Amino acid sequence: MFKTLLLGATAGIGLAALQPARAAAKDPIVFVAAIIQSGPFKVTDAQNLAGVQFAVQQINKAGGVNGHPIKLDIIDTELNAATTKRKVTDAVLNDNAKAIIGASGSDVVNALVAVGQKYHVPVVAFAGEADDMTGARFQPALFRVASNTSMHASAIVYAMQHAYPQVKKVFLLNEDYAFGHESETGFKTALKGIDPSVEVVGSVFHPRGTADFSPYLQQIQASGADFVLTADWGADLIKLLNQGSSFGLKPRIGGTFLADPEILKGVGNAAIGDIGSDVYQPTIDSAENKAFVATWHNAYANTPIPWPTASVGKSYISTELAAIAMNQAGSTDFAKVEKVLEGLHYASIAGPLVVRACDHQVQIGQPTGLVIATNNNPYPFPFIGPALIAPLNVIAVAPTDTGNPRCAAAPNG
Amino acid sequence: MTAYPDALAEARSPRRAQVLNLHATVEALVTVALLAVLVAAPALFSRATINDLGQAVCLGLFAISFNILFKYSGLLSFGHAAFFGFAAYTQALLLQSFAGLPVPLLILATGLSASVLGYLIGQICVRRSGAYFSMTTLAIAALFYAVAFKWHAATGGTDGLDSFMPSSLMLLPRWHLDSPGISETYLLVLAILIPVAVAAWALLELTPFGSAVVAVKHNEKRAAFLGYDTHRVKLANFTLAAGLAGVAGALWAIDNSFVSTDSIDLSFSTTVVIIAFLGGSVWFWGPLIGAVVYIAASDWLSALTPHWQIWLGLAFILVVLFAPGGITGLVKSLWRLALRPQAAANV
Amino acid sequence: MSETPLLRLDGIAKAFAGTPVLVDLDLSVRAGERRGLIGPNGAGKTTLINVITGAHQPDAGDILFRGKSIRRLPPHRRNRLGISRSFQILSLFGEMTVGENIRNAILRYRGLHVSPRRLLRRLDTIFTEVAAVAEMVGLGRALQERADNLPYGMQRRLDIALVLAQQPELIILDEPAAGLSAAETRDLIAVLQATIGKRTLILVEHDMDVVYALSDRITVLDYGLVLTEGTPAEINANPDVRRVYLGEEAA
Amino acid sequence: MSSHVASLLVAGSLDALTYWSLAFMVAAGLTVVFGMLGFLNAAHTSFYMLGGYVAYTVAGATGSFWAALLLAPLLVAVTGVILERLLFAKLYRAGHASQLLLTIGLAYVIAEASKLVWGDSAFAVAPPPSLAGRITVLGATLPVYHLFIIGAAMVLVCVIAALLLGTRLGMVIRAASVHPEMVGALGFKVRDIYTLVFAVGLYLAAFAGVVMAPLEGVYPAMADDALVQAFIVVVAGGLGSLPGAFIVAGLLGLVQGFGSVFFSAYAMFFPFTVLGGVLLFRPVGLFGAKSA
Repeated sequence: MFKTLLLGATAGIGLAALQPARAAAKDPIVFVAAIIQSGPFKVTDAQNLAGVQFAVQQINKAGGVNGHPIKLDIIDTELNAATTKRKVTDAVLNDNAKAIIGASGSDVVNALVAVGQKYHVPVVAFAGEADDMTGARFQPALFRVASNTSMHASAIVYAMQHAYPQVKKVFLLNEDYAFGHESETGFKTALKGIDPSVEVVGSVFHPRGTADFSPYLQQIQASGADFVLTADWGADLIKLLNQGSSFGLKPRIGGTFLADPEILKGVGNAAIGDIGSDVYQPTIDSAENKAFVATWHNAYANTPIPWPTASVGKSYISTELAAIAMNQAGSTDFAKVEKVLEGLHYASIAGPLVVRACDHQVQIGQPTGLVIATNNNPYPFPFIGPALIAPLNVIAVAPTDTGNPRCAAAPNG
Repeated sequence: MTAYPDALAEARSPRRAQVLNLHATVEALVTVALLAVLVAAPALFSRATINDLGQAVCLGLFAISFNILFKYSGLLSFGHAAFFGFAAYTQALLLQSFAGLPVPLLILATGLSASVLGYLIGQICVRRSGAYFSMTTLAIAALFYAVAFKWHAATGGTDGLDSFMPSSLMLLPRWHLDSPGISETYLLVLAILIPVAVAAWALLELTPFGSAVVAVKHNEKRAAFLGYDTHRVKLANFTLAAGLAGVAGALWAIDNSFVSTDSIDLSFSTTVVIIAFLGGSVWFWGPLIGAVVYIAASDWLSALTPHWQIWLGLAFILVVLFAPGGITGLVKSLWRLALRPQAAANV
Repeated sequence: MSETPLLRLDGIAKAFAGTPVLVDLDLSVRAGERRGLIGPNGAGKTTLINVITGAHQPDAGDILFRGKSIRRLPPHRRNRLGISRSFQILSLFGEMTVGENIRNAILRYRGLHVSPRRLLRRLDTIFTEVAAVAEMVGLGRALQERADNLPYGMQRRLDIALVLAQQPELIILDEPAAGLSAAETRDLIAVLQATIGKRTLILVEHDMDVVYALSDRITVLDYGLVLTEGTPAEINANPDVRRVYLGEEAA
Repeated sequence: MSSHVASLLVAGSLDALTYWSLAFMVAAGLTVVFGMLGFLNAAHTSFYMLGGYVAYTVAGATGSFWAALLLAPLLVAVTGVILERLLFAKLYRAGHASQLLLTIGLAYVIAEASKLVWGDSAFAVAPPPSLAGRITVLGATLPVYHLFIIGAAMVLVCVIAALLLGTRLGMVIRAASVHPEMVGALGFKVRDIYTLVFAVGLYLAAFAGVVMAPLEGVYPAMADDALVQAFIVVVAGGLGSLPGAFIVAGLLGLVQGFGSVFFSAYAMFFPFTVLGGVLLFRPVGLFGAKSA
């Protein structure tokens, strides 16, 4: 029985392996998409993969890159930096990949950048928000579409101030690792810059993977805060929101990673009134976005992602950005593409976008929104409502504040 | 264990000795061939393959070091990545601070530091055996992961450490390379890996130390009453395994020019168990084969289906149930099966 | 001044879960003496051996070897001082060959047991010695057999071979004839008589033929106490011993 | 001021009790199976996760959390019986290495198979309306569900203790774990007793998963998240000792419940502190056998 099973499996797998080879077009340009496709965090990247695939499809429909179609190499990062590095290097060496789109996990992004630096391939990042990635640790191969921690924190604070102007006391709750600490600083700085009258009445770090948030909820309640800011993500954020609701937590919550259907689906009505924000929202009120949402829904209506999401938007823009730059440069050569990318601007689905030349951080006014009830939004569960754009002049980090030596030399970006 | 070489017995049982010798010779030849293919690989395969092979051999050495504990001391570590990861970080930090020193020297220093760590941790772990040992190593590795995860200043936390690069690859300090190519790095890895692994093999298979380790594994009580300090024997082997895992971690850091918490987390400790048993724990070099197969198979499977880990899990269950010797054990028993009638015919 | 005994036990007491097994026990064995230890089941013979060799810590009392206390030493340290024991329930390196079993004993005794610098194959003297020990106990033809695969009687001999291979000053044998046939027992007695030589022996055994053949003094234990001590002839004639022990044996 | 201290104390105590209950429930099945059968199941928390997922489905289908609490652990236990007959039973005598290896493989399979069935998302499981509220004691807010968790753990302790110590079946089970041949000779089917114990162990795992679901939600990483803590509880308690696991879970609860408030920066190290502290004084765990 074992033998039959093995033979059957081998035959089936063999057939499946043949298929992509047949479908491949003539001399395509290869883009690598570094996506978590297995393991417990797979869900994080399903939307990103769809966004990249959709972008490639659209670009190819419009004539591809310099007349060549894009072929997508999807590699499973397994959320493991070393594995990612090996697989991406293989893609560059074997398939002569010309752009790398990725990736969730800041160490994975760093691995991508290491490969991009070594083989002169641009890396366009749809995730990985640490400030210093485009700051003190700047490496020219990296172009970041995802916002950085400071911008993201500012956008949340901006939205809080608009939706809940009466808020005067906030509590900061973050995960106890580098990103959580950086986010806490980001929130504090943003509060000072946007509304110095708001007081931080408490700040706590909790370990990743906290099962029971009651001790923290007690502290929030005891502090008298009327709003909570958090950069928690994934299961921790879901637990925080759910347990906060059953605890009867009065203050609403502003969350860096709250604007994700995977989170909101897991929380339901408990999230109504909370605030989320990311580089893209499907509710942005612009002609470009409306057209995009319509095309997307046309193609994906019957999938788990019937409407575009923040992740879809970011990964779509990341892919699009690489293609636009290559088309404008008329080449896939790194030096030429980099030159075009630095300062590149166009009207993206998320609004007018500029790639800042000095640090390669994409600058874009960031949509924010309140979570509203089911019947007024595209998804069958409470989701981010109409987008309020946090303007660039409020959230942007001044070039001189980035810690990036190239920006210090070019204070206007 | 080596066949007991006894002239008298050989004279009395020439057929049996012949077969035993044949096995030993074939094993030696296969080992030499395996190592020769690894060394010649840059001339035989594409750069992408060498890139994969580089990681595979580092993992392979790591799996060998795990197996040294399991095969020779019967200790199943569930936290072996603690030493590997510790060494990978140490190597990265050493390269950042002492980039001018010859790399082999730094690797040696890292390996030594890992064995010192192994000696200290072994004091706690080796006092237990069986499931206790496994769970204690697991808990200690979890603690190490927690430290690497939180201590951002030293380890880079979730960002990991990068931008360290050996400025001189070999002992000759003048050989400066800004960015060594894949093959150069690969050959450096092998230049360290092969002598270290062969030395460990020789130590365990050919010297009295190895026979003491095995004696303690087979019957700890009797060994103690024959005068063996069983705790120290096990501790010595634990230290050896930790040091070897350390060398593997150091090479891994150099091969990847990158270190992250992945190299110290619990799933990595599990992965190395899987690799070692897939390749086969009965043959010293089995885990090396296991690493190559694991990387090739997981790449192949993960390109086919996002649910490849179900196949990995099933394959592993099948190995445990039906081929406890792993791939090399399977080949070995097939080879013995094929040889048996022949040997009988020779009488 | 009297000669220091090789082994002296002073007021040894040992209890398991509150049940006393050895009670304030004194015992003294001279160098070169062959001492038989007898007593009914549960008299504490094996426990006594375990206390002497370090498998158990006594609750009270002291153990002196060549006049020095070894009470706090772990088993391997006591072995290195020259005490080597066999086991009532066989304890061999079952998955190793006979040769490897004996080699384990000799390497340790020769102090080469953890040497990383010598190659096993080069240690010629060791191999000669292994072969000689095996020959001595009649296992010369079985060097390459796995210990597990040996017949029981041969395993008994291997167990004793491990002890003899270390040329210990004090040999402790725990029921070496247990489970052997009459013929095997006779062979065993012959082997032991030929090999023990001038060494000191402590022998625990139920088979009185073995005890009489190998001992020059016998200690009788009963309920953790020394009942009496004497030459084989004295013990044979002692009515108390006949009652508690030999009588039972005859029944 | 004093009322503030009182409310912190009340809240901290409740948190400690909740942690205690959670840690014990997850570890109980693991230690029962190890203690009785000598089988170390590295996939234990995979069954815990499975309990959560099945509860999500049952609660969704029936609209009742209580139905899920009743059915999900039973379903998982039945799955466990099948697996025990097909896989585990082959390895009772094979040593811990083989058991660990097999169950690692199984953990991979369960993780991926449950993703095939339930997808990759996290799901919320609503507590029953009767447990959704909260009460205020001395100024501290106490969610009723936490009280339910504590109650559930207490019931569990009593049921296990009564089953093992008070019934004839329990006596046979305990005897079978020490002298299987003897019990077999007395005419009991040792084989079936083993299966039963395994089923009970997995029932406990799944039960913990269901109770946890309204608090944590169910999500693909929950098996991994719970594994290390479960192992720590079991090791520090003394492998296979239920009272040991109970006490260590309590220590962990105390450290977590009060420590999270005052030393939250070190919260990640709490379980190791407890483990290290226990092993320092008793190297074989609180109730561990010396021979292990």
